[in-house]
Amino acid sequence: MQETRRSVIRAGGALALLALTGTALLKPGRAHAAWNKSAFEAKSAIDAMKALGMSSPEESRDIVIVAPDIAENGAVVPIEVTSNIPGTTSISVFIEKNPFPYTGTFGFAAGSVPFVHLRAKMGETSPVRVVVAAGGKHYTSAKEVKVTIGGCGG
Amino acid sequence: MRIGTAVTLVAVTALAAACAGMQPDPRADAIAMMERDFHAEGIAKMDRLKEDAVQAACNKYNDNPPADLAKKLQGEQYAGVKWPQDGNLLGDWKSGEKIAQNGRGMTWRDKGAVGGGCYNCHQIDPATTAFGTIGPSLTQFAKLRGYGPDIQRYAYSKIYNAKAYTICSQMPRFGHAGALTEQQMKDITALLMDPASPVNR
Amino acid sequence: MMRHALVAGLAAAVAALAPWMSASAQTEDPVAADFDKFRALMEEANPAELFAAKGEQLWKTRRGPKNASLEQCDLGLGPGVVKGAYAQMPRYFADVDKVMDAEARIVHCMITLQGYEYDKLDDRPFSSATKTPDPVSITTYVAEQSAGMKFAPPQSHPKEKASYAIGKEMFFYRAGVYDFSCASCHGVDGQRIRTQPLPNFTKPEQAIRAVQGWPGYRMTGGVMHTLQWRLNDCFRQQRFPEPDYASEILSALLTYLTVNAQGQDYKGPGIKR
Amino acid sequence: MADPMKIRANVQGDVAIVRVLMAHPMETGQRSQGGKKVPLHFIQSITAQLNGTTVFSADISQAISRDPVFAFRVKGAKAGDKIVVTWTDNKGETRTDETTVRGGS
Repeated sequence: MQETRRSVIRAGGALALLALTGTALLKPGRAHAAWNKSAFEAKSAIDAMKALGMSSPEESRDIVIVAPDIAENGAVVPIEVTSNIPGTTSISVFIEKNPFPYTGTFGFAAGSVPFVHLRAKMGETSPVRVVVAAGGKHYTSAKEVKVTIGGCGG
Repeated sequence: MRIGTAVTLVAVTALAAACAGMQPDPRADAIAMMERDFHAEGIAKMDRLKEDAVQAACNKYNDNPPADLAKKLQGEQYAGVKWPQDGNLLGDWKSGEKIAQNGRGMTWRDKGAVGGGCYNCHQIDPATTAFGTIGPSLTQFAKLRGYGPDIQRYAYSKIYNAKAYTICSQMPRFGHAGALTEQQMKDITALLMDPASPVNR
Repeated sequence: MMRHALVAGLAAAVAALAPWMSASAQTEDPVAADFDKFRALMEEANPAELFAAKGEQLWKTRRGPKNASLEQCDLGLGPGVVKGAYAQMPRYFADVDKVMDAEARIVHCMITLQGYEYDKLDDRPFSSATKTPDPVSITTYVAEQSAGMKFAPPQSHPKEKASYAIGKEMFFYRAGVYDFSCASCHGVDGQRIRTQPLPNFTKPEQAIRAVQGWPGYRMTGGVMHTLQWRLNDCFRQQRFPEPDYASEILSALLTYLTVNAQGQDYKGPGIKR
Repeated sequence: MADPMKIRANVQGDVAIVRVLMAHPMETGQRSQGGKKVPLHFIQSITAQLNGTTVFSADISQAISRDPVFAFRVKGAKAGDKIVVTWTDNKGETRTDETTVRGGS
């Protein structure tokens, strides 16, 4: 059952990918693929990466992730990612322990620097995984962010 | 309702102002203004703004009333401690830990008291790392002081009414205020006094 | 004076008796430093700006039963002068013969100039996930126009001095079911409630923390809150009855806190936990 | 209609730092209000153009915080250049705002 559903999703992904070539032509404004529903609805980072065609990315030290060791508040966790990998076209962020880990893809074109600052919700302590697309290959790095329940009640 | 209050208070303020004309009295002005500018909300009624004898002494003397007054008031507060009928002061320390962790209760959003909020101010079980420092650490409470009936009575009555020992203590009078039940206070006493409690291990 | 000596003595005694206390306060510092670092990063682009922009629009738009803008509202520096006004409040206003803080004054202007009713503004004055009340946005705008300026609430009028004195009494007034005053939590150095550090608002260098960062964008719930909300929530946790929105007693307490922080830079609307 | 964005773009050296603030509830579909679940409502896509050419784009989930904030950097932007940002949410609502790149640090 699950297998079937997955293949359907995968097929959907493939269709979306096909469709994207068309939309990309129609909408010159986009620097990367269309909003990938199956990736965003995946319950694990691995499934989301598969849906995005990012299988087995290579570990890289050229990805710099700036995020707090301990988040002051899980509702707003600042995350900054810089890729020092030449030819970077996109940065994708996955918060592994969130119910839907895939948080977003940020595409760079026409002279924009491969850097992004974003703020995300984190339900619990989790690795923040980043996947960078560059020169047709994928690279990855991760940083753990602790989320504690603070405050004193009352 | 509000208008009525406002009118009365204009009178009060006018009176206060008249007196203040002779001698500035910010304390009287502040109390009059509070009476006018606060309103009852939920269980938090306006009577909460009225000082009792202990609060009045602490407010008047900047938390440092004359020794004889302090002694007299402390005696009265101690005399008001209601001891458990069954004579047993120790409840269940595990339940006590939960009550100590819970800081909710008695605000205008609450229906009554829920917890003691002990960790807001005290370190207790060393395994609980989120603790405040307004009060002293209670880790090893009975191990340091002894497990005997006198210390049990001290612990119970201190929770019941901290002002029985230190008249202007920052600690609430949980029993006196009706904020914790007898069973809850027994459970917290057990958390401090039970040899099996992590506090004493 | 006596209170300070007593409190200092107590703190010293506690520190001497419990060396672990200062040690544990120190181990907490890297976390606090990390929080500060990321707070600064977030302040570079603070959603509070969205509320300030909305507030500016509200300030300049003809609204209310009288179809007037707030551009004739006198925040103490003359009708319509917004720049620097927030940092110089609370202050005395002759037209009402009393001291008002920024939000109280804005509410007053909405009533007198635009014809709104206090009872409606007072109904639900604090932001929720679904609604940000107009005075909150307007206060955020007015506050933003004092960013980078020094707190300088005037203390020349007798009523301003009286307001400070009343605010101070309020600060130390112990009452209610738990015998708390503002000073129970904010009258001693170096303490914390659970994991939250508690600044001592009786000291100038710490009093700034009472007023800095407000109005603040609260990460919890993602809503904008002003000092009116903060004081309201303090009194709730103090187990007091509820203070009236934008009332004189709150202006007095804000006078006490702001005067204690005077001369220090206001950074503008902030981000709060 | 959605509230306007706040966009700031400042040149530092040969790079313009662009900061964008968006007013949006970013509802996760998990939050309850008055006993009812607040439906999923979040920005899905963002594009940014410099003088008409797309330089930055994003596809995001509901895990982005309420009132989203993004920053990115564009090489070769000069004072006076135009930055246009557009977002679209899952209900099809969209908003476009622009700013002029400012010089100095």
